[in-house]
Amino acid sequence: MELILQNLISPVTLAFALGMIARWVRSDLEIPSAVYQGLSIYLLFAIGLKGGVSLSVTPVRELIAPAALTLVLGVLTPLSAFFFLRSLGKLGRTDAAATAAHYGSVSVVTFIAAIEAVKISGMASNGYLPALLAVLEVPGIIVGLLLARESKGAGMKAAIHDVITGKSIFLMVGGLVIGALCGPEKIAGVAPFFIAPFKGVLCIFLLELGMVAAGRIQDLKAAGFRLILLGCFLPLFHGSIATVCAVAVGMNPGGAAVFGAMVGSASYIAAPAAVRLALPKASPGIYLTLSLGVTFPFNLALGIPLFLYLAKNAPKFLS
Amino acid sequence: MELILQNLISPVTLAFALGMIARWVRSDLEIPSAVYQGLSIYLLFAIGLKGGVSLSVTPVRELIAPAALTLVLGVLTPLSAFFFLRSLGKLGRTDAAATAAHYGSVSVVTFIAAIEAVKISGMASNGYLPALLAVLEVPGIIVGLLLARESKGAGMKAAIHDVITGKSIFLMVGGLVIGALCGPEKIAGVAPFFIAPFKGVLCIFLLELGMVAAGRIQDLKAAGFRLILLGCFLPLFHGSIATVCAVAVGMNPGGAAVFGAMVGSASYIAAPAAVRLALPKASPGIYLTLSLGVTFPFNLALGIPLFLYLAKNAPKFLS
Amino acid sequence: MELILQNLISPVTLAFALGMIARWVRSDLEIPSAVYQGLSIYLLFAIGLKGGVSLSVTPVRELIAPAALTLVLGVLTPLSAFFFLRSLGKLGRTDAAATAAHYGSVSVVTFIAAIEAVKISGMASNGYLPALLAVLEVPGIIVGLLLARESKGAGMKAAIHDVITGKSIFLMVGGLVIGALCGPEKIAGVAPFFIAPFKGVLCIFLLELGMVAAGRIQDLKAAGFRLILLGCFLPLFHGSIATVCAVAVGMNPGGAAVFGAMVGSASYIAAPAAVRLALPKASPGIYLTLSLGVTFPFNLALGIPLFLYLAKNAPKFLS
Amino acid sequence: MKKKLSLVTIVTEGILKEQFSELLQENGASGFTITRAEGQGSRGVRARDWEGPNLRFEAIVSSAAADQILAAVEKKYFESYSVIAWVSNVEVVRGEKFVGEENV
Amino acid sequence: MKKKLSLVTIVTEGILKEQFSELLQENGASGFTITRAEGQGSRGVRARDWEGPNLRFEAIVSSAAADQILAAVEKKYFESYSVIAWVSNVEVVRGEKFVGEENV
Amino acid sequence: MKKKLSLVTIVTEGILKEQFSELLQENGASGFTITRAEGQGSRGVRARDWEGPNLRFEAIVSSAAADQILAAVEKKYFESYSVIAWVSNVEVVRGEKFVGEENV
Ligand SMILES: Nc1ncnc2c1ncn2[C@@H]1O[C@H](COP(=O)(O)O)[C@@H](O)[C@H]1O
Ligand SMILES: Nc1ncnc2c1ncn2[C@@H]1O[C@H](COP(=O)(O)O)[C@@H](O)[C@H]1O
Ligand SMILES: Nc1ncnc2c1ncn2[C@@H]1O[C@H](COP(=O)(O)O)[C@@H](O)[C@H]1O
Ligand code: NA
Ligand code: NA
Ligand code: NA
Repeated sequence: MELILQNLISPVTLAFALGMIARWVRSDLEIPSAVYQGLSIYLLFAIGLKGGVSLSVTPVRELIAPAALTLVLGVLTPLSAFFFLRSLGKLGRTDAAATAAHYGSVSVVTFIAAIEAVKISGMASNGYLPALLAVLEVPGIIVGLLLARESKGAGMKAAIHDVITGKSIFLMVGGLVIGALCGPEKIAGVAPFFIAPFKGVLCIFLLELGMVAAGRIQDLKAAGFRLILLGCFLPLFHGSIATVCAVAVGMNPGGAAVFGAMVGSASYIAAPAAVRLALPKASPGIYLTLSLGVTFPFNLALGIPLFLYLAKNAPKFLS
Repeated sequence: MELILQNLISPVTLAFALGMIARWVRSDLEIPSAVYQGLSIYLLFAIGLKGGVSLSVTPVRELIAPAALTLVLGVLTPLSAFFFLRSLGKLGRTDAAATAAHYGSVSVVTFIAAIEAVKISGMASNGYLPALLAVLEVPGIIVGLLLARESKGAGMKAAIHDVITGKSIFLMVGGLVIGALCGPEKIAGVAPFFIAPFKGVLCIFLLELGMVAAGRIQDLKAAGFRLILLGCFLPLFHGSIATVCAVAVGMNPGGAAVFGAMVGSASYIAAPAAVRLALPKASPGIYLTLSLGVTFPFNLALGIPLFLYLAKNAPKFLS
Repeated sequence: MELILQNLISPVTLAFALGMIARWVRSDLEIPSAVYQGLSIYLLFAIGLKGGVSLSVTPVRELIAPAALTLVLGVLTPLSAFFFLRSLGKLGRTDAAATAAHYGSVSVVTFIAAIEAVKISGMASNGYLPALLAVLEVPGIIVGLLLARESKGAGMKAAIHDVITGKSIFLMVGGLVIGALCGPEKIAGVAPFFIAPFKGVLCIFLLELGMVAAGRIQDLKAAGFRLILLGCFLPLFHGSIATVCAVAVGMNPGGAAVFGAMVGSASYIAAPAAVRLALPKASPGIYLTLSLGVTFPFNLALGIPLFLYLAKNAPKFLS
Repeated sequence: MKKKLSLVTIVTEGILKEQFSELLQENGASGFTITRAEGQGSRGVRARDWEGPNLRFEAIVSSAAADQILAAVEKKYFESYSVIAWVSNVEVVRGEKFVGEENV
Repeated sequence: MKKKLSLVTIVTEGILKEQFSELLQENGASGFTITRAEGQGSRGVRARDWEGPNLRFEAIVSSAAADQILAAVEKKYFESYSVIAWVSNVEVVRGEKFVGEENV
Repeated sequence: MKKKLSLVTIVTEGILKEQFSELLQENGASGFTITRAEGQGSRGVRARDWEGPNLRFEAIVSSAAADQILAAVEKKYFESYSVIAWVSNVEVVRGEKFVGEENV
């Protein structure tokens, strides 16, 4: 409970809430679209850089198990999401596949919120997590698109090209490579821009995200009760499994919790763009509402503290 | 004199002058409107945050007198401005009321310039001033609109809703609440974005404001000599009274000077938007020219040093 | 060799490369034009400020020789460029003059990259260099326009007015004056915005520049082999002469290398705008391709390390 | 099948975004497109305040709705605000999208 | 000499920028102009994702090309994407610039 | 009362903002609206320099003024700059605002 409150009362989370309120009181607040795009570019590139730097100081051997686990879960979570969305959620093939692509990929902001929560809780984390984030971003989307079995051959190839060269992935991977090549000393020169103000920039970004999410929440009714439940169950299910596995492959408890939040999260930056292009018949009213309107706030409020709790106590169960 | 020069030769004031020069030499310099809006969002939210943090560490008892004084002056200054604009300024009811709304509200940038001047002068200030700023922003506008007696009933209610949910007030109050909830430790994480670069961002903002003000100054002739005089008299009059009252209720001399500058200033962000919507027949050529073209530069150059001088010496007179 | 690699593996250079790759893999990455303009305003104003501050602490006597040298080279380099572009490059008068204007002026980003390279190499530099940058920016453009002999009288006067009040020069000179008036202490207040994050902002700017340059490189074939060679020869020729002269007038080796890079560089911010207005018949396919597609990357990769090497060893030859 | 309809274009102050969005929808527009614009007119260049630049609304509507929109704009806004509006004839495919089922 | 041509305007989702640029060029447009737009339509206000706002394409083309473009848009995009398109008559100078030499 | 007038649209390089603003006013436009645009044309995609993107000017003018504007654009700019321009027929209310008192 204490953990939950600690997590909720932070500038980042409150900025998200402020954005939602802005919509509800019908404020004329608006983040100009150019500014929003500028912020996105900044955040993705910065997170890549950070991950790259930490990669450059992590021995490869230490990385193998976590990276393998990430890949495996990146393939399994969209399958599991697809299964539940079809069976319990009663979605059609295309909508289920589109939504599964979102749950297979990852929400960068949830990841960052988890990192912060771990910092506040004082638990030890793992420096290479941003690299895993980049690894986790892509496969889920591709599996999701394959599940739709709609676009084949050239269409599928084009879709995969679009996902990989899409600006979100491109910037994050680009930042990762630059960070890894430069290492900590050379990145120090750009740290006052890319590292120190990062969390502040995130506040403004979340202000906008809150506004968008508030619009989405109005669509919840249309989505139906079953889907809302799934939007809470899927992150719990995927995230808990991921947390426990992470502890099992030797990650620090803090790192395992972040890993759980990552795997449990649903993308709302990279995946929607890819899905809109490749599966135009899938309804954004379903996949965006679930990922941004249900799963994201759920993780912020409940998911992250839970994964923290689990990570702290998993070692006992495991041994 | 020394004080005046000290005040004028600062990056912030000179950026304003540079903006004016840009217009006069017909440079093609332009701040893209998306950037300008981004900067405004940043500045208002940041100032709110700062105020909120200082609120969170100020005992309530210390706040009561200054807050009450702020409210009283927030109601009286538009009335006094209305009186002078009608009698000496010979303005019609609507124009006088519209302009009074501006003088009743407050200019955030004047406030910040005053804070800086106090810092340079080495006098002690009060941490809770940004909170007073938020308190002072709204009532003056509402009194001004009421003075116009134009829009009644539903119209007035809509106007007040627009003022309060208008993005300026919304962001500042939102920041205030977040700052107060989070307190200094949690805000420290976003300080490298919201606190440290603040003054630099303000420079770019003032560059733009200088360009707009230069355009306004060309309208001075149309405004007439009487109004220009009033644009200098009103800040002096309101500001001096406010400074003395602030000293009387026990604010530090530096804080009292800032308070004087606040009360003496005229809004050109929140008020114009509200007035344009609620009193469309009032002429922006009058209210914007006075607040941005006369009172703002007057306060920067003369008002602030004067209030500083007054605040330093008021204790003697009072005792 | 070591120097070259050291120079190439930096966040700034790699961001430029990432931008080029973005175009080649046909990523949908785009920097919104408002953001790009905002970044340009920031960078030019910041570099001016920095130069102004260093001016304010440099004795005038120390400045005379370097400033005179800068002026002389600012007039000579466009003449020399014009000569080579006409004779070896076989360009028509207008195209040669337009291109000469670019080589006479200076690339701000090359300048900054050189400053960084010197910092990494540990050599001593000179604080007043940003002031020389401002001096070097203008004359080359004017000489270039005069060489075209196209626009005379009023046309020429208007063109010179446009160059001087053009936003690039205006912002840089404006920043310079403000920096010089305020001096180091007052600028300290805005340093967390204008100084510390500078290199990081530059990364994003170079990302965009890389994308533009990649487009330009596709035009290389059209430009022809002779011109490409000239795009490598001119910076070498101008830069080496400038480096040696700088050592001769007593600049530090690091400063001399930066000076060489400056003089050797070709403008792609101020000059293209002026040339487009004053010499509309000159082909951007030639001048932009040479300055941004050939000379800029050439200087980043080979020019700067070479001037560093030369500056280190020139004293021996000279004595 | 192509269908002849009217394109109403309105340029007005940024601050009126909400109001014009409602005005269009109340007077029969099934949707509209907004672009940011800057302008110069008989009132001189306006100070750009935080409300941002002008907005340029476009709506494809039936010719009756176009008249109705123009009349509403004229009545409520012409006197006190910076507004200009014009109508032109256009052809669309899928005309039923724009005029409601009843009057296609 | 003024020449009568068609102006095709298309408003669509930002994500389709590349695809519509190609579609226009493949169907006879010698060029096009894009402005960023925001909009409201029958599908309700869309969440703004990173793909940015709507785009508004304009292309001056021959009347045959206009028909061809509309047909292509209708066939490929109307069903699954947010797209609207209209055509109007305009007059240009230098008409040969827009329609290719063969059919001026 | 509705009045028939001409709508002149010009798309040109951002650097010419000042010049086209003057050109329009000198040739009888009582005002104009500018939107930022991006474009592709016969000269290929232009490098975006700091001058920003293309600008799209719109002016409601009398049909005589429209001809005059097109002629001026053709004479001064077509050869050396990226410019395209077209005219269409529109109807406005309050026509006197756009054409000066003398010729309403
Ligand atoms: N003749 C015109 N043609 C096109 N747009 C115009 C014209 N006159 C005015 N405008 C636009 O309408 C806005 C308001 O005009 P005004 O009320 O005359 O100041 C201006 O800022 C322009 O964007
Ligand atoms: N009647 C209309 N007039 C002008 N633009 C429209 C209209 N209807 C829709 N639009 C534009 O087309 C986009 C997609 O519309 P829709 O597919 O109906 O959601 C909207 O976001 C608007 O920009
Ligand atoms: N056929 C066309 N339709 C609409 N806009 C065009 C067309 N051709 C060119 N343009 C616009 O005019 C600008 C200059 O064209 P150009 O001079 O052909 O490169 C382009 O960047 C486009 O914005
Ligand atoms: Na996931
Ligand atoms: Na006041
Ligand atoms: Na040079």
